[in-house]
Amino acid sequence: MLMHLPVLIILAPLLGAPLAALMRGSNWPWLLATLICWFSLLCSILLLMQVNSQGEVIYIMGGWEAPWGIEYRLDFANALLLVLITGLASVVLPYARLSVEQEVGEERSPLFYAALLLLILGLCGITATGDAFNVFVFLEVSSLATYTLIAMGRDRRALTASFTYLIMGTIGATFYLIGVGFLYVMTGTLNMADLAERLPAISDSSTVRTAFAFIVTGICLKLALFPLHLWLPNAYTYSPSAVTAFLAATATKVAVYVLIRFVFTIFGVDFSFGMEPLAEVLIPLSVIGILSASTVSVTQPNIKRMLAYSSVAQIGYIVLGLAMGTAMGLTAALLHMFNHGLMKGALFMVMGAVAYRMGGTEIYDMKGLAKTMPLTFWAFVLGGLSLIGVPLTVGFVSKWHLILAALELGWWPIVIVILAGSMLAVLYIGRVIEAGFFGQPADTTRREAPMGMLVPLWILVIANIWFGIDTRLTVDIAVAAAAQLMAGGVAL
Amino acid sequence: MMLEQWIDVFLLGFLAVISITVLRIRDVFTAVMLFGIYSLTSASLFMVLDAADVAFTEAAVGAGISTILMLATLSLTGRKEKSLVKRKVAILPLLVVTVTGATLVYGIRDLPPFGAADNPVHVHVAPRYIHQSAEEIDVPNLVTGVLASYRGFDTLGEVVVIFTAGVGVLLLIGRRRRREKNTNE
Amino acid sequence: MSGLGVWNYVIIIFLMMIGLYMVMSCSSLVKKLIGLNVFQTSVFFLYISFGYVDGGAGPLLIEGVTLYSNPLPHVLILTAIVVGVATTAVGLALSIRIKESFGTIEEDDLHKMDSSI
Amino acid sequence: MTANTALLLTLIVPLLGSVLIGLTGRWPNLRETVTLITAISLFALVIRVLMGLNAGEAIGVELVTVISGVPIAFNTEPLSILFAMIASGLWIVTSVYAIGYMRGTNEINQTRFYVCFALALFGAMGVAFSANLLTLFIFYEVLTLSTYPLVTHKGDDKAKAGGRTYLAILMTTSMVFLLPAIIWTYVAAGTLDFVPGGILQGNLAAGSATLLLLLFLFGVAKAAVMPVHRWLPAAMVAPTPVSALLHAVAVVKAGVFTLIKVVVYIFGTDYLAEVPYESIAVYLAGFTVIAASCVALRQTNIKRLLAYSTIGQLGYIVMATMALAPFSEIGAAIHIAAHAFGKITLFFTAGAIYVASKKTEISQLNGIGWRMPYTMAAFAVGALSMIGVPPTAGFVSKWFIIAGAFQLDNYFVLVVLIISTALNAAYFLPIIFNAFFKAEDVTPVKDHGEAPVNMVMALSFTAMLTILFFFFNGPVLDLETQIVGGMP
Amino acid sequence: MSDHLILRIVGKFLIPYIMLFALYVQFHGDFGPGGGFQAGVIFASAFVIHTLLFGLESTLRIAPPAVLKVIAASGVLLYAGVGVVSLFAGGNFLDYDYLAADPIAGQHIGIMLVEFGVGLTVTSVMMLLFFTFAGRGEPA
Repeated sequence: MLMHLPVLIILAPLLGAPLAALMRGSNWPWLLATLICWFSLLCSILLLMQVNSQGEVIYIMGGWEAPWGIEYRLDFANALLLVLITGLASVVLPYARLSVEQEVGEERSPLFYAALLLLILGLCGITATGDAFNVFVFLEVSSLATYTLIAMGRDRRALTASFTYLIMGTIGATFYLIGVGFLYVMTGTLNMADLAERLPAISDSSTVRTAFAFIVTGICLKLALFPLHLWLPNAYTYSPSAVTAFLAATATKVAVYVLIRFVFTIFGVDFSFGMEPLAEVLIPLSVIGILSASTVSVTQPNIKRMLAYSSVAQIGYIVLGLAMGTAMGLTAALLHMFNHGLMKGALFMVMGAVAYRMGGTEIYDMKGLAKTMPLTFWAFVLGGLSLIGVPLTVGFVSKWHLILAALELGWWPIVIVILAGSMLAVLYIGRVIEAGFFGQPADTTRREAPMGMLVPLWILVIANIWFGIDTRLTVDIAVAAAAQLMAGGVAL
Repeated sequence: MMLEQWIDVFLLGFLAVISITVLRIRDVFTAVMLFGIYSLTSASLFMVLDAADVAFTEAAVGAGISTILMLATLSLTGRKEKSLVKRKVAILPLLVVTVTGATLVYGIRDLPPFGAADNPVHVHVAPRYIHQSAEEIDVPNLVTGVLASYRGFDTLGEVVVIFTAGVGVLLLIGRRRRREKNTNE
Repeated sequence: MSGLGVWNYVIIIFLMMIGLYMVMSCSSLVKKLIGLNVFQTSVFFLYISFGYVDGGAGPLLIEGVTLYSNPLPHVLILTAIVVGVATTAVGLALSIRIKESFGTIEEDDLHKMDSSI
Repeated sequence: MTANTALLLTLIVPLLGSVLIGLTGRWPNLRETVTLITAISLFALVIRVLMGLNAGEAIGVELVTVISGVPIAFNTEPLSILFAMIASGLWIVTSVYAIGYMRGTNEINQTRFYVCFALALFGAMGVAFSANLLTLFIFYEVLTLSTYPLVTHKGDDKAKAGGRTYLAILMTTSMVFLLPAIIWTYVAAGTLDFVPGGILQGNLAAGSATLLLLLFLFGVAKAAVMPVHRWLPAAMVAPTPVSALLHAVAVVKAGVFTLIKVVVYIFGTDYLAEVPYESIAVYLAGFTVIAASCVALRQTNIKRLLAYSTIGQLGYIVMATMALAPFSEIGAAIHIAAHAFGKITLFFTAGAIYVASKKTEISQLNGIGWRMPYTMAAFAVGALSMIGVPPTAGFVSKWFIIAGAFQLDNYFVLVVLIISTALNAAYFLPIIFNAFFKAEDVTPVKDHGEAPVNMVMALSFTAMLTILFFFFNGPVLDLETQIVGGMP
Repeated sequence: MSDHLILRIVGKFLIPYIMLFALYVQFHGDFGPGGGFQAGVIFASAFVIHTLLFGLESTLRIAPPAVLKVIAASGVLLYAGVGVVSLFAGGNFLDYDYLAADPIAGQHIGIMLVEFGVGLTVTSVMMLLFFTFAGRGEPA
């Protein structure tokens, strides 16, 4: 069975979703979904080990070897991402039970968990596949699930937020489809590795350039790069807590991964940065994104929305890293991809716990949290410190590498931007912490979040600290992945 | 056979006319109807381009399901798009569209000739489907062969997409009006 | 590339842009979705034209015929069409819900109600 | 127990202590006993490490690797052992004092206070024994964060505002200047270890070296070189024991300690001497000294006066460090100790006065000397040490700094010293004089005597130290001369 | 329009043939245009017509959503199941060669099954979609 690991990861949710949809009540579907996620996590960890020993794992679907069939091609980059996705799912699902009961209601739970599994399935599918069109199919699976899940939020604005995302997301996906079509017509293949082989010969044609432009734009819509981020804040603010936690931690990361895959593996560094003005376009955008989004989040009264804007800024960091086009920059981007998943997941889960007890996520609801919900509050503090990038947290590790990459290139202005960004983070996290620390709660009775939420929440918080201190796993893999990608992504 | 290409271009032109009408018309109900016609026309266009299965599907879906669903929706949401001050063209969308269109036109400059048999698409991957599927899976309808076997995994994804849509719609408007009323307002 | 082929592609692009423009400029959510469909359908044309072979037979194996049009784009577009209708369905369901909770599906009105779209 | 285990324990003990204190929070007596035991055992451990160092044991512990090639590692050398001894030793005294103070003024959240205090000591130990710049930076931040709840202890708006300034300045500087400086060093030298003679030699263009030095100088805001000194006065809202912690035990000391470390073990004095415009640092520090003294002169609140005096004293240390003469380096090191003793005495007395009489303004101190003779005597000793009059600790360090100035004929340093001494005298002596030889103008609301006995004990003890250090500074001297490789 | 007698009669007459045609499209997909997806849509359309003629309630009595849900899920499971079987038969996921002794036969079986799976899901989901949209209108 070990040779089938790549497909097992997606097979579990694939079989689980229909079953969950057919169940009754809220506990059984929840239990099923949770177990499935744990299984997938196990598989993806084993898979990461395999990749670690072999450098690359290839699995051909239906026994038709690529480019005629569809293959799964795992290297360090997407193996690591798979671990992140399944890992986050494995902590978010146990956490989800209570908040879903409260926010979605029992009778809709089975379908809700089915949708959640489909979302996970979609994300894993995008990450693992080595076929450009297959990416589109699973992109749509995950997107459809996402639209639905966002609309499950209790606030009616969740509906409009979801619709906006549906429109922008579909446009993005269609742009991607156009780009892939152009690549196909020029090469006759859809397989990524095959494309990577055939493109250099014809790279100097208007069609390929256009394809590049459309693919990058389409993906940037999905990953909410600065001017294209308009769908994100509302989507994250109004969707159910568990959904926000999972989406914020994984969805945009997957889009970033696809971008990395196309820029570095398929088109190659020489084309993307040499013949196309990728850096010239992405770096200014990400810089503006970092600064503007961080500034906006300082003034947000709703903490979920504040964190959403901070996500836009953090995406800016990641894109900045990959837009440097150096191994170190790419390493930083991959690192931050993973680390930001950890911290945002934790923070949004905290907000979920707050919403569960206080019924809202306004800064008003955070007042005196240190007294009313100490454990939750301290989780927020640690997560926040990680977001700021204080030493001994994952945030510090990624920031260190990002600055290192910038200094390597001697880009002092970029360094300043990065630091300014984290200063703004100090501001917007600081005010929340201050409110929780000194604010006077409406009623001071101590009502800590239930264990069912605290335990997963703290697992993630501890992960934030753990990977901030013992960085062997993350950094080494990121470095290896970056090396692979710079080498064109083919096996070492 | 130039004829096919003439028909192709003619149909496309017809589609263009329809789409502009759809864009300009205020009455959404009519717009939907026109869209149905649009789909049927595109189905015949696919037929002209030798894509029988696609034509079949487009007819069934575009003219069939999509239209019906849209009509069902209109029966709930009302048919009129209220005429607004912005009868005049919206600037930002126009800008975006122009830029995108220009890029695409630039993009098709280096496209391989339309319908030539020696295009890359016809020489690299496809030949195996055409010439060896007989031995390999022995299904006369190549599309079915590729769809269900060579790229069977894509089709699995397709089924999942449909299933997801079902789940989504049930979650959104599965009959549960009373409760939503008081949760929404 | 020259002749009718050019027109084929140019008109397809034109259709695309009409669709895109409809999505962005129309106020009614349903019309937005129609626009989305037009946009996607035109992409389908693009793919099918890629797979078209002048004088080739449709992808049905017939004795003695050697020149077929490329089946792969057809397969891809079959999938894409399904994806399209799935998206449309969810979008329509959403607009029904929006109508129920906001009382309108006009983007401008929604804007006025709460700046969330 | 080997010196290495002792070294590790110096980190574990305060951490463990803070946990225990938190757990025993419900029973104050137990809680404070735990605090004292922790403090004492910590001091003992530091002594053990010192013995190991003198015995020439190989001391060095390496934990996980955070950044490739830069592990979290600890070792020790004369300077760090001195800092560790001051911090841990004074923690004992401060705890004794704090118990009296906190009960005397019955403060809120006393448990949080002791927990954070222990954490701060954890940070201080980490800074002291860090074997490379990254480790130092990490614990530097730990120190900052753990002291924030202490500064904002009172929790009212004034405290919040003070805390904001405190955190804002320390965080910003450390992230915007110090962190890039460290990463830059890493890029240039490929390592961050503290190596005698420095690691930057020949790895950095001359111009950028100057920039780097300034980044460090302002990045380490804990050293309070103007204009990044604002946090120190702002932190005066804190209870007195906290001020003692900030000014004497850990925080500012950590600042100057870091600077000396950077100068001696990252740049290396020889290399730094070649760096163009290095003297800018000296001038900045000198300016800080004078300016701070002038500001102090106009203060009416005792604690604010002491705050600015601290800034001035830190200026001495930085200036001496940057002067790069062997003697001045030694002087800088010793002044850390000397100033610690003197300043903690002064803060203790200030606190004692507050607890006994609720007085905070200088003008109120007329004739108070006869009500609180021990306290004011101690105050006098501390003040004299600040000015640098024998027989006090301040004299010793100043002596070396001046000697250093002569070594290089650096008259700027000399002039600064003379002027500032005059200024110090100008703002300290009147207080002492009025306290003893002026009649109380207003009869105090309540007829008070000395502060609680354990506070008086604590402050007389530190005053004693201040004096004893003048006579028995031999061992410390021998230790610190090793920094510059033996007596020049 | 449910009171037009003629329409009803004609409709009643039509519906079976539509279904028959759907089945033809489903299983003739290997040889001519068509396959699970098209068949599913056509099959569903038969029910749509039925609804238009006889009203939603009566149609729901024939095809209750609960059942449709089960069918939809089973379609996906069937498709994935084929993959799993081939997995256990020693091949890769969805490798039909291993479904029978002879690869070609295996391919035929596999394609037949997955197409059927597609058909099931598409039919039931399409009907579900229509019913939910139509049902939304009527007071629940």
